[in-house]
Amino acid sequence: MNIEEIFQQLSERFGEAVRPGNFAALDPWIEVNADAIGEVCRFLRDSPSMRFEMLNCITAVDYLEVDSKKAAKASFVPHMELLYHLSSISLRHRLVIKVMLPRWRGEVPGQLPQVPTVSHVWRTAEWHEREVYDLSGIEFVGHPDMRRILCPEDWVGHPLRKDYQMPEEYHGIRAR
Amino acid sequence: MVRLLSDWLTLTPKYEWVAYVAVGLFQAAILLALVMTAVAVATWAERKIAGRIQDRLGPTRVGGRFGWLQPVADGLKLLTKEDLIPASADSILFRLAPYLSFAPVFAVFLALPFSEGWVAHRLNTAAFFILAVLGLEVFGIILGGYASGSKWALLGAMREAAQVVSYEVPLAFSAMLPVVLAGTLDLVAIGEAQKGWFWNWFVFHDPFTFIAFWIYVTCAVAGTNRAPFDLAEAESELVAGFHTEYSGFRWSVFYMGEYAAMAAVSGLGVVLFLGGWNGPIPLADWLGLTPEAGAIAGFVGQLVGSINFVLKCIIGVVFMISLRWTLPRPRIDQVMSMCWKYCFPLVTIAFLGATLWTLFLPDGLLNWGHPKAATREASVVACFAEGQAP
Amino acid sequence: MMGFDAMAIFFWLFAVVACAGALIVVVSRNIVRAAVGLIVSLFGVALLFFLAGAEFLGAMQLMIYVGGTVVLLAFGVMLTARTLFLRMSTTADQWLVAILLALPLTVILIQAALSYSPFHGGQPSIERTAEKSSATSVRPITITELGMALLGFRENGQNSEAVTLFRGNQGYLLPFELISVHLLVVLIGAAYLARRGVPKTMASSDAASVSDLGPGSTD
Amino acid sequence: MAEEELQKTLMNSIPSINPEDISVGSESEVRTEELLINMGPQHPSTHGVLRVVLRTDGELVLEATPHIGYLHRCAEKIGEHVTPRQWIPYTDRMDYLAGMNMNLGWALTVEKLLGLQVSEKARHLRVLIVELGRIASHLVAAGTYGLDLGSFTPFVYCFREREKILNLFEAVCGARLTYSYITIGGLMADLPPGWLDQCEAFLDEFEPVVDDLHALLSVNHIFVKRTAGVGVLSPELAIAYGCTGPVLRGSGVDWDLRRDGDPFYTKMYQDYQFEVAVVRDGRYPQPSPAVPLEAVRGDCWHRFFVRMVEVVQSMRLVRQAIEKYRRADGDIGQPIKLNQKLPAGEVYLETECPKGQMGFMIVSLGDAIPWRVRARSSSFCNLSVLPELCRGCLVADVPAIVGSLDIVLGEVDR
Repeated sequence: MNIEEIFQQLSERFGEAVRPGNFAALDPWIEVNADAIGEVCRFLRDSPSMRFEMLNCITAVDYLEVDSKKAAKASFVPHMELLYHLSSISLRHRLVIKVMLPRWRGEVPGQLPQVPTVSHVWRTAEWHEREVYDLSGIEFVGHPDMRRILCPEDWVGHPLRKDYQMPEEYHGIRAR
Repeated sequence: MVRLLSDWLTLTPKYEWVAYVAVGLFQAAILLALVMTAVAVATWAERKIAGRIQDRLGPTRVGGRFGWLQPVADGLKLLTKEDLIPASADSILFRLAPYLSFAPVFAVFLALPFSEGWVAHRLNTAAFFILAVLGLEVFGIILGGYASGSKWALLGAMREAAQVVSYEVPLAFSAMLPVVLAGTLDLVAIGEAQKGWFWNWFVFHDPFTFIAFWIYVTCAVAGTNRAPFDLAEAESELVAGFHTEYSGFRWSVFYMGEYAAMAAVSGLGVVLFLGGWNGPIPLADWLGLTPEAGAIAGFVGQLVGSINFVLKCIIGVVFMISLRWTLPRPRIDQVMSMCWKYCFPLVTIAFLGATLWTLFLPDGLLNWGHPKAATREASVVACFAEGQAP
Repeated sequence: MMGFDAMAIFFWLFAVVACAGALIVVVSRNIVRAAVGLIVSLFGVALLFFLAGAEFLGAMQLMIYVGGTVVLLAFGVMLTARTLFLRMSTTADQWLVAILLALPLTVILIQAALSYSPFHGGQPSIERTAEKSSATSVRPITITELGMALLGFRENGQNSEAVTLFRGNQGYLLPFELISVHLLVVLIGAAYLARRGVPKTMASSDAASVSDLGPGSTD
Repeated sequence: MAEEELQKTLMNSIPSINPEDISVGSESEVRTEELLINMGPQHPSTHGVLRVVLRTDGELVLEATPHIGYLHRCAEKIGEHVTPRQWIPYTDRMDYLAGMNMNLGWALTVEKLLGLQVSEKARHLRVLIVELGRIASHLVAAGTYGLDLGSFTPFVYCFREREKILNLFEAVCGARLTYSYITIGGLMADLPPGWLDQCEAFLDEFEPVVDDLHALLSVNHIFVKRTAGVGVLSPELAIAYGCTGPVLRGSGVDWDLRRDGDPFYTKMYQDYQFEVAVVRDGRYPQPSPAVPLEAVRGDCWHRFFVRMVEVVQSMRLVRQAIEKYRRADGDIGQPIKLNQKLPAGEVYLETECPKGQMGFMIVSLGDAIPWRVRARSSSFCNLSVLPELCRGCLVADVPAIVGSLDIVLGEVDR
């Protein structure tokens, strides 16, 4: 099943929620709307022709050019991308899904963007989503226990964001 | 011994107790020295054997050739190490526990015969006394686990209690088989009954005692908490089990207790099953070293016997040490179910078999050597004969 | 006669140990210390048995009473697993009742002890055969005698001249069997009471390997 | 204020035992209820700084919740400020027991982005080094697993053999733990003369030791009783939790990236013969003892045994690699320049590391420093299945289960 057939089946079923990403890239990917990610993933796992049983990895990429000089000619508008790498063991094929997210919900700095969770589809998503929330600051609606996983419980800020400032000190330990 | 001393001191009967006390103290001193050297040699042997099993050398440079001064070095280190008591500990019991676990094991050597004449106190109920005293060792360990106030030690103490108390039962039961064969609890008499060639040993007496011997070995290893049954100090789960909070000298007393228990249990096993001081070949009889042939010959005969006994104990201890470094540790519920579902039923069957065996085949299958049954009846008749004399 | 007699010294020594242990049991407010006290006092009694030449009885006391109390101590420790130093203090009225009960008993015991003949120069009646039990040691009763007595062969009476063995009375076999059956019933009852349902939360397939968690929880 | 509040949250999860709270106990409420045991982060059998909070009822574990993050070193944040070749040392500090495999993963990812193809000689040398690294990592896993279950001797045997491999690595790249040997575009240096004979000598000596380990552990009755039927992981659950490598193959899923992975990666193992270590109708690839009866598919024993079988397969691969390396001509090629410009694009590549599938991703917008670097750790997912396996087991089983998952905290926390 190559990428075109998969996209063809998906667009039949979900219509506008699924958009062709870039099929010529080294890792061809499909773009999906943020709110439709739950149903698309369930379909991808359960449909007999796809059978994507394993979610390899969820990654968040923050597109924001921080220093002003290069900000002008940056080739992108500031936003965040969420990549889902799926693979199927029974049918031995792979797929990449992207979800485009605003950097802040409703452009209000401090309001984390929200995405429905896929932890009910693949149990591994529980920890991966917690890590993305912890490091990149994306909230997953419906996640069983949305807590930080790597940083301490009371850490402030999300380190992997481009505009992240390292705090001065943490519990009396000088950080800078 | 007491007769000699009191005559030499020309004591009036009323002051005879001075001789008794002196002899008692002298024997206790010898035993303490013996146990301490046994423990020291055992720790050294443990390191060397572990080294050999793991394809390395073990201590070599400590004090000369084969690192034989290693136990002294350990002792000094433990003596000079800081001896701290945790804040949440129950200090009186914390201090008491190690000695409560070492004392019973030391008391076992009181009744353990090294050779026919060489026994500290020839108790008529020696076997039973030793089993009773061995049971006390767990008291010190439970107390140690409880008194150190930490969760880990508590769990270790509980595991220890469950395991040792339940393994005491098959241990005692399997120890009863030789008693049935010899007809008496007196270890010296049991040893006497196994005189002569190695086929006179009780372990080869009948198939049931053979099974009982191997059950005795398993329960002995489990009873003294040696690997592979050392769940109380299972470092992978409970950090260090009941002696997590102990350090310095107190820890070494626990350590000595464990090694002394190992020696005591293998000693008892040797006397009960492997003929005690009667070697595989009756050397002493050949060389005429029996007490009738004069005091010196008698003394040398006893010496040869006790050397024989000590050699067998060493074999037992080496067996236990090599067990530790080869086998992984079973889980607590497997250990418990093994005791109640395998050891105990097996040993009851063996006990039944052995008693029936002595009933139907009193003189043993092939009537080897001197008949067994006669010795049993003789001891009963003799005892009552004494009773009759006014 | 009451000269510097070793037996007396050891007797008083072991008696003090036994009484001190009993006192600890009563006074102490910590379960575990009480249990330790109980063990010490029973140990003292065992020493007294050894002193009196009853080796079998002493070993029996050590194994059954002291060993049993060690298990009791284990349970006491388990009970206090939650809060380590549980205080079971006895209130004032309990003390009163205890003293009221204990006082007459002690009076009777002391009176009986003092009226024992040897203390007034009488001849100790346990002297069976002179040459064996001397001032410092009493000839221990051997196991064989106890075993035969169990089956009915025993010397009848203490200081009779001719010791005849007669099969007449049936010895102690019957009471021995009765007691063992009784203990069996007690054991089964205890096992039944101690039966604790294995928590049903373990839905995982290896529940079987956990269910044989020793004799305690055979649900 | 955050201070006390933090203290309260941490402490109320673990009831502290202080002697002052002397409560006059009445018999009724003094019963043994759950005990909260804190295993780690300093604990002899958690393979690094992992804290597992066990809610137990006596010996029975009701709930095990792992807490990670103690070894988090923000490798991904640093990846956004250094060029790919400068990030190589960070990769071999992730799974520090198999540094070579980590380096290879990252090197292949960037080479896929650059569309670079290494020479035949370099390809065979990479297979040779990576499979030796797998043997070394599995030896650590087997040795520490024996230690977790109480037998000390296998640990010493395994580490004696591992030392020989480390000596070989030291001869090749000068380091024993942090190699940074396999880089983008090839390898740092070629083999020193005489190395191949030493490697063959090692393989011949190592053959009998594997049988000793089988005798000491795999078929040892007590070891089987401790591991068979313990921590059973069904294939569906394993895939749902994203477990990979020996943990997945232990549950009977026939999936190995060296054969079924991304074409760019499987090209490396093109003409190599090896079998995937998975149980097929009750039997493993042959030179291995029989499976004991009590062993259930997906339990600790199978996970351990898969690693032992993989060691044998890796030895076959190393022998083939030596012979192919000798026949390959040409040289091993030059690594790329330190700050070579990267083409714009995104690449995610997973390689079969000893612990499982280690995925690396690079997003670049065209300049020398990548825009985003991501490392997907196999132990991270293997560890996430721990609560599922430990529910209802005994306290003594927890180290057995943690040991069978063979996790390395450097890789979990990155």
